[in-house]
Amino acid sequence: MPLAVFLVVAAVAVASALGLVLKRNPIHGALFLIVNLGSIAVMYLTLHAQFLAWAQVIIYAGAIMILFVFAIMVLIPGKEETGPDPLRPVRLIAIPFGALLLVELVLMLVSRRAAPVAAVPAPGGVEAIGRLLFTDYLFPFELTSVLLLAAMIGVLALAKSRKAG
Amino acid sequence: MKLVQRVYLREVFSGLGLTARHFFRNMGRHVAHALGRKDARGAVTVQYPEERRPYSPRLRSLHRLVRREDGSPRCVACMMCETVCPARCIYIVAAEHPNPEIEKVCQEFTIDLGKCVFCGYCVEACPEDAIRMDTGILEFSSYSREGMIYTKEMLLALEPAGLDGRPGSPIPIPPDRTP
Amino acid sequence: MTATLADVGIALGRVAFVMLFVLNLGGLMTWVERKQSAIMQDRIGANRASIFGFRIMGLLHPLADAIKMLTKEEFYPARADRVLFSLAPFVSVFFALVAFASIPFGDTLRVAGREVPLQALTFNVGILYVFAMLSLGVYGVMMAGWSSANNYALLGGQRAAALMITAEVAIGASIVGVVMVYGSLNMMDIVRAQGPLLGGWLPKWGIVTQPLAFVLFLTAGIAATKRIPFDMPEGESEIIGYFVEYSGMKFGLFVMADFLETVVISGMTVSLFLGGWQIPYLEPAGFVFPWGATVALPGLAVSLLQVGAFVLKVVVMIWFLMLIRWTLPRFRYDQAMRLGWLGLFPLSIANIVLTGAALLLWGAR
Amino acid sequence: MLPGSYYTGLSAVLFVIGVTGVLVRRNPLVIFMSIEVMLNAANLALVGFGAQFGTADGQVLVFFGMTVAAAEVAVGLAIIMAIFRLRRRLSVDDLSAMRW
Repeated sequence: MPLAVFLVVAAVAVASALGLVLKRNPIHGALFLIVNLGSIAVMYLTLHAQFLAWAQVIIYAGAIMILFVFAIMVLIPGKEETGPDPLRPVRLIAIPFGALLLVELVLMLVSRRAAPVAAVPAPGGVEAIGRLLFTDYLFPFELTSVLLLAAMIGVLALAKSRKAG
Repeated sequence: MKLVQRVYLREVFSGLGLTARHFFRNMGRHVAHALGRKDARGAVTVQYPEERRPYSPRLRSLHRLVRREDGSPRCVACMMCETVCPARCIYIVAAEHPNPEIEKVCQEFTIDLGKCVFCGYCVEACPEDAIRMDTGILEFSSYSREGMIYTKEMLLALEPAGLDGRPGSPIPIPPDRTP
Repeated sequence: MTATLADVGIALGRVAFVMLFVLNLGGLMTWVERKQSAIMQDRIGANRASIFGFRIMGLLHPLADAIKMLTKEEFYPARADRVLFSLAPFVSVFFALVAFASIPFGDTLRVAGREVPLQALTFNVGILYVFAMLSLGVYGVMMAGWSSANNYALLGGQRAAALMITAEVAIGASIVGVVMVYGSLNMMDIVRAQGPLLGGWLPKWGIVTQPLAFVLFLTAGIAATKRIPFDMPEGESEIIGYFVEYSGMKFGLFVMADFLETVVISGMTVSLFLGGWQIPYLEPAGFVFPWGATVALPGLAVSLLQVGAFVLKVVVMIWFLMLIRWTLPRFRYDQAMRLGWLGLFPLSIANIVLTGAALLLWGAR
Repeated sequence: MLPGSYYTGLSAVLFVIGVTGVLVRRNPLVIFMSIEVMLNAANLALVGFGAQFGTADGQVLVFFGMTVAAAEVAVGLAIIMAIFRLRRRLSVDDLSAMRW
């Protein structure tokens, strides 16, 4: 049963990621990406990381992807990629290299013996994460807040400079 | 703006208070009405087909042709109304009147209400007081243009409205509107 | 995992209750909206639809509307993205429907040695679930706006996206205070923690412990439902909004989704701030009044009372939301953005800080 | 629960798809979204490892990853918007010059 769930969700995840890469229309790509993010949230659920799963949906699907779709709606691109591509041969090299990377990663995974599953499932509750966040990872946590602040100021600066110019 | 105005919350609450007051007052009246107090009205609107406002006596409604004592139309086919009609919706065919005192009579008197603009000029123009717009009938409609054409016989059959503006005769229903 | 037939039945029953509750309330709201607005405005409201002359206060109008919408022509604009165009209303309705699943409508029911949580889905992080589903609903709106191949629809979609982010940030930040006070993300635990009475008479509901958060949450919640005063995505008088090109039942589904979201928001408000299914003085064994009187009740009766209380509170909340909807004028787009980012958001952050300080001071929990 | 290598395998596949997307596509928005796929693949691997070892550390790292992603998207989209306003086109091939 867990295997079947995994396989189905994994298939959805891979298919939607491929859809993002292959579809010309960026809005279709964005919607495929949402499906992909959702399937990864389901993966978190199967790993008993409940908090993370819903945080994934709220942050990624609820905020980040809305920003993306909003940006696509404002910019309305889509014509750019329909024309002839002068760099097409160069771009297509990416595919064999991608395949190579995949083989490499799979080899690396196979060469290591599959680690046994831990006897105790990882705690997925808010409490466990919160405790770690405010003890072992306090410094990175504070750094993240600085990062967010910096990002905020950066975005404001980017948005403002247009108006002045 | 002052801070109180900018916060806007006070105005929100006063607005909510007003609408809530109306809600509860009207709700109480509706309940009282349902419980048998028929004079309690929760609404100021008129429930049109069942209830009607009394019409003004000056209301211009469906035309009628005024009759003489013997029932024949007063119309002498002088064509004044047909001439004055801005919409040109009146069609009269004149004929000799048997009485030599009277010059003519209308053989046909047709009004195409699909064209009529209800200006009332025909009533003003008529020297014989033969056409009036005092039937109080407003609900005439049809699924076809032919249904909007009212003939002399239909117009003669109409009665003036009562004192309260109620129609004195039934609405002439064109044949294509039978339910 | 030995699921007996009874377990499956109970699970189905819980889901069915929530589904029917939300759907019926959402359907009834089309009627409530007409009637309540009419009564508020000294009118009678829709009362013409009849079967064999029975009008029953216009209650047949939702039915008539449904029949009308189902028999209307399905229209697709030229150049529309057909797949997204058909998918959009279903996305909208789906997420609005499932969002109610983790809102508890009664305490755990103990019958015949079983413990039945009166909640469709018992998530440990239920608040996050409702919140996530609520935020996903906007994709239906954005898909509709994009796929209609209409500039006004696109504008509506953009506005919906901007409004949703604004509302969501404020909702999330205002919930944090409640979570801090009651110390859980589980909706059931939060409602349970609202049971005790402060000083023997004041129920420890969220509205008492977190009054600021209540106002902020309600404002942001109304914004999340895209209804007046935050209906810029629709804005009948300026842009017709994201569903300009829709007709028939697809259009009806968008309206339905709005109503369902209103039900969800009122359910959430009731659970977080108005004590959910709690009735003052009602304990699992029956009423226990502070002056010593007790009324013993069987478990089933207590549960029924609780469900009744929950339904009543939700209905009152919906009434209140309707009152707001029919009282306030629409915000301009920039006004709504300003309210969200410069009003609600900083205030909810301040609320978090204040709550933290208060918890530290009084060492609650 | 399934062995963690299942999750890392899926994560590897997704990561490669993301890399290919970044390299093949011309629209900066789509490239950006492919980067999101890569980030998520890494996150999934982290949670998978965390499950293998029975700790929540992986989840905490993912939490940081999400925060970084949010910041990155905000800045990145602002940059794309600025570029679009300047050039009225959206193709990374136009952006080969480091300054103009």
